[in-house]
Amino acid sequence: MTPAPAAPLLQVNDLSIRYGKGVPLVEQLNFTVRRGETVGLVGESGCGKSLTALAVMGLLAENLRTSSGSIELEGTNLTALGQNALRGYRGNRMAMIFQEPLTALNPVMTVGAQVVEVLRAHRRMGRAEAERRAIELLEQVRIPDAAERFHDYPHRLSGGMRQRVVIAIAIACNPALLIADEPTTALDVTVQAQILQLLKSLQRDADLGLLLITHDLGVVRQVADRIVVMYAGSVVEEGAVDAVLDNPQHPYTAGLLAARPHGSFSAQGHRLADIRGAVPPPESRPGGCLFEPRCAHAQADCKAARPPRSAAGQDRSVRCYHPVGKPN
Amino acid sequence: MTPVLQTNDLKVHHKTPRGMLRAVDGVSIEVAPGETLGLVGESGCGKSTLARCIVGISRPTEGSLALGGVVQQGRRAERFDRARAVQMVFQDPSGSLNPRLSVGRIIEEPLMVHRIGSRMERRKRVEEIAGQVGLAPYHLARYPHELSGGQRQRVSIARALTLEPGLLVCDEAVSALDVSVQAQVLNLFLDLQQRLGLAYLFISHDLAVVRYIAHRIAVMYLGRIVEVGPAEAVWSRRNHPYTRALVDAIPDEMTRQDQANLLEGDVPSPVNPPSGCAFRTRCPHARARCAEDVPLLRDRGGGLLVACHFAEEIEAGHEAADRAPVALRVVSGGT
Amino acid sequence: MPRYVLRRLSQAVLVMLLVVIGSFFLVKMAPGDLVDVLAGNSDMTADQMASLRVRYGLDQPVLVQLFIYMSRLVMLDFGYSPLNAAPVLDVIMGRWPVTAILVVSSVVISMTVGTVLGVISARNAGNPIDLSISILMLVLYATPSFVIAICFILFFSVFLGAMPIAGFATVGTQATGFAYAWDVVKHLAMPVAALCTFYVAIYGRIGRASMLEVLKLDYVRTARAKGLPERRVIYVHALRNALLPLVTMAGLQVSALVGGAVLIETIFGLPGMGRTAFDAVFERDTNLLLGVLFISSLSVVVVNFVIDLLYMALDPRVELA
Amino acid sequence: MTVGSQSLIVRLLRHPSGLVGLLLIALAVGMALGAGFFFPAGPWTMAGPPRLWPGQNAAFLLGTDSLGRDLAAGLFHGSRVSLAVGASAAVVSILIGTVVGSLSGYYGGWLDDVLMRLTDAMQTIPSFLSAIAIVGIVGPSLPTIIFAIAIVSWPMIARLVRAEFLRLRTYDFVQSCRIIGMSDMRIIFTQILPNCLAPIIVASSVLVATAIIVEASLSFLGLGDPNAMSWGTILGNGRAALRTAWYMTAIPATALVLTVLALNLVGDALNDVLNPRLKERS
Repeated sequence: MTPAPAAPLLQVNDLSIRYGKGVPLVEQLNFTVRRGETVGLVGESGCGKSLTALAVMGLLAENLRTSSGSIELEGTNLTALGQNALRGYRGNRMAMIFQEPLTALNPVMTVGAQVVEVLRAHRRMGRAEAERRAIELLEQVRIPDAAERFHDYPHRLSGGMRQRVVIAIAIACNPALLIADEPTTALDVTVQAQILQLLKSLQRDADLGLLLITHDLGVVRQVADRIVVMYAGSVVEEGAVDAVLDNPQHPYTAGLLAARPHGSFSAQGHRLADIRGAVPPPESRPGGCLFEPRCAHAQADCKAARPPRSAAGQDRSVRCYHPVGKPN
Repeated sequence: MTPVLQTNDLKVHHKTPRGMLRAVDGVSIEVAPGETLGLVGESGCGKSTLARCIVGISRPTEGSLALGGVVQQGRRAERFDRARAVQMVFQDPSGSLNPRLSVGRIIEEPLMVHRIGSRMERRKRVEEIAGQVGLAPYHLARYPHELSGGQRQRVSIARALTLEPGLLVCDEAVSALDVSVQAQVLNLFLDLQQRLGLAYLFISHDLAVVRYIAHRIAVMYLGRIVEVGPAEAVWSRRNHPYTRALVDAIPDEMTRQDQANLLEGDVPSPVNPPSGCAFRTRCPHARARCAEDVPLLRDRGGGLLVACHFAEEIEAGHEAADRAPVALRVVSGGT
Repeated sequence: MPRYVLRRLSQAVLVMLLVVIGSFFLVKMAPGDLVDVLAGNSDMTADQMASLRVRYGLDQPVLVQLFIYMSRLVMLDFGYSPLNAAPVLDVIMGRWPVTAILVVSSVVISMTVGTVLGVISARNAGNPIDLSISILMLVLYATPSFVIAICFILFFSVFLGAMPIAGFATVGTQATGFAYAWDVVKHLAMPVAALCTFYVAIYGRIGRASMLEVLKLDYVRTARAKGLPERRVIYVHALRNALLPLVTMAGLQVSALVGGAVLIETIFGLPGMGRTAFDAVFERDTNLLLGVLFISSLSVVVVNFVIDLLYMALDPRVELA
Repeated sequence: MTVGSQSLIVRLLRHPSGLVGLLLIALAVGMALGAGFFFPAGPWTMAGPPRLWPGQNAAFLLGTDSLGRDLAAGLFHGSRVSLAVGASAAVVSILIGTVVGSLSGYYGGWLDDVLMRLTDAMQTIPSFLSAIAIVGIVGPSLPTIIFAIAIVSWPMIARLVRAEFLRLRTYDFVQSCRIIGMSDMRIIFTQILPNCLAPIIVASSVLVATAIIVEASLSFLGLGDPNAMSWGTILGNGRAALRTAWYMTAIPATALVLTVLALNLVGDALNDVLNPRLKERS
């Protein structure tokens, strides 16, 4: 593991996101992404991980807003910037890959034009030069016959190929931060492996900061350096991937790991350790620890107040009054 | 014992503007009472078409299909008997329940269609089944949109159980659920199997899920079964290169692994499949013979059937690779 | 692509066949036939009428008559119009251009104006500009074209005396070239405007809804994530996709406009197809009515076919259908 | 959607355009119901001096026409005919359209092909032209007019219903009904149709509005039922005196426009209230 540089690439401080004036969907979120580092942001549906990504990009829907906290990219507070200034960052210093490659591309524009467009928006490039560069980019994301695919419309390409195009658009202007929101969830497992490998190598080559959002702990283990586990709009545990997954401290992280199907029931006769109940919707989140109603280790004090973020070893924190697992 | 499901060289072909789509192209499978057969494959491999054919939504183009020993003729009059032999649980917990009906009514509907019991008797039965799948009586008055994804899937299961079928076809039944809820539903499936002696045809793209729940696993690629056998044998012996690629592609959350055996490209179109072995275009072991002869399922011992000309070689090579020190494995990519 | 074109073409032929058969039987429902109409205008003996019936094949069974009618159609023979004392084809050819000018200019104007208003409305969704455009749309949408036409006549012709009240051009005009064209424009301005208003409202409403719908889609978010200027996001990424339902609408509109032209041509005394149809109905001139129905349907089918080709050019996905 | 009809009305009343629309419609319906009470002599009686301008004579608030018939009586009685024609034509075309659309969308295949070509053909013949042809040939009477309007309007409903069926047919709950052995007719009527009521209801308000306009247009051209006084009849009568007595045209035209506007407002409100996608977001 490389030693941490002084200023992080992305620093999210106490971020809350609200729907209008209603209850917060995401509350008091803290995490950092350093240069050249892959951070896995993990959680189940409705935990606010995608909202967080959109908030960083400044792409939240109009009825949603960041109500407190800051998002700093390379030392600039993005929440203080207007849409015009943000536009200079988007696609340039930070870029994003979405979950659905089928709908992420404009159906009536050729894939080439969609790559060229981002180059010309942020770089002073002539048409011919941008086209040359776009074909290079398509080659870089390993699209076969890139020069021919350049003229194809998205519907001609398979899901995996379309996701490669989306990645080519994202890396076109050499961003410092790349956010990938469930980039492989819609893909088959063999294609997922190809895309993950591509992301990994791109990240390594360009020293990118990669924020990988996923529900799949396996993906995080394979790709990420650090992990941030979210539950019901809040970070419950974070730290180095191997440390967290080998020895989870928060009962939710431990529960997620145990719930994942492993082995064979007919051979070993073991039942999966499920987590009872379901994630509460934002308006009915408990007042105490968010996980308390579903937690097997809950005690009386868990109901009283949200547990604070407490350090649990080097570069590691957990929000729990009664952490499980071995102390570090 | 008579198998609850037996298909013999079943084919389902559809006409498309670009030619004949061979969604299912000669599948022979068997499910014994109380057994779980897991069916895995990537999107477009024909697993859902096969499921729809088994439950009677679409008709086979060729081949035969027997439920509980009764060969299905595809007549409309069969539909009541078929409904009592096989039911289905779907993937999407929001689309599989009629939004305008209460949960109680949704579960009761099969009994109403089959004119079973009086109103009171049906209501009692609904409550009983709801209890079995872990729904409380107050849930019965709710509407689908008032329930969570996991609860909706329980409603689907309850509805499928009212006619007491011997076989449940589960098409990606846990794929749309979050991991913590997925585990609840998987446990429920196991409980119900033990209590009711149900057989499952458990279809999923997720090999880890199938391995956990199934007694036997069948691997499907472009409309055909390429490997079938006892779950652990399929998982650990991986005689077919496709099975091997599937297993290798699963990101393991327990350990970091090197992904040495990545498949190239995408699944070819089932409208125009490659000659010979359909997998050869992506297979690292493909040779000239693969383009000519269609490999048939061969017995590899221990109940494992594999459709690959070079299964012996691959199994041997696979063992050698597992024995080799990790440092020697080539890490591909990373240019 | 040729495959798709071929399929659309065969569908179009089938539709025309249904139109021919349908309109033939509709006309057959009328009490009395062509000979009765002719006889009504002159003194004819029963013998003369019977021989005329034989001559026009009206003594044959209905299905045979249909077959004769259809085989004549193939030769572009629509028969004779007693009302105009001329072959139906000649009558229609003389009047077709008036309706065509009326309909084409209405489509172009209403589509342009409607789309622009719809896009402006969508971009300002929720604010006073959107609200006032929406209210205007509602009023235009609710006002029948003939009411608008009457209002125009009252205001521009009767009250202001600025516009000619009726006709295609000034009666007995000797003007040629540009002067004649300007005369025609002045005469057609009110009819076209009256015919447009309803469709301006339709395009405006659909355009607004379609634009708002498209702006929510993933690829628009991708475009924003690229850091493109908002103008480019709206006009390059969203607009072209939002236009697709409007193009489909244009196909339906052409048919409705030809129908609407009946009222407008009657009110403004224009010698067009709609007026002709109306007269044919009143005078029970069945050959002429069948001819008008056929030619106007044929025009609609042709225009729709062209619109489909246009749609194909706009949406590369269609080739898959 | 578990909402009963009562709370639907309540929700419509909370919607600004719904409120205005419902009030205007209530007014029109009130006129139709009260016509016999307020004007027992009927609309045809030549009650006063001809060509009275509105306000000229307190007994004839809205004036009289060229034959001295009370315009107010015509307006009240005319609302009966206009609304009745609008509503019944809408009902008939919804029935035809729903049956064609359901069968076409549910079964697909050759049946869909046949029904859709038929629908295409119906939409190809300019609809107002065929309405004129039907009424002109069969003869102007209210049943013929209703039939003519219905016959040219059902294709729109058929397409709408077909599209909904195509969408809903793929839903797993429909497949599930087939798997439990439910008959096709039962699936169509108890499972799919109730789920596409919302767009049909929205379309029906527009349909009533269009039907009212078509009837008025026919009457305006002189193709109305000579024995029934509708708003279109008054409009047609006033046309000859347009230059000198434009109030004869303006009064029924205003009633017509307001009614159509009201129906469209209610349609918009229904769309907002019934649209599940909008509901999810709030």
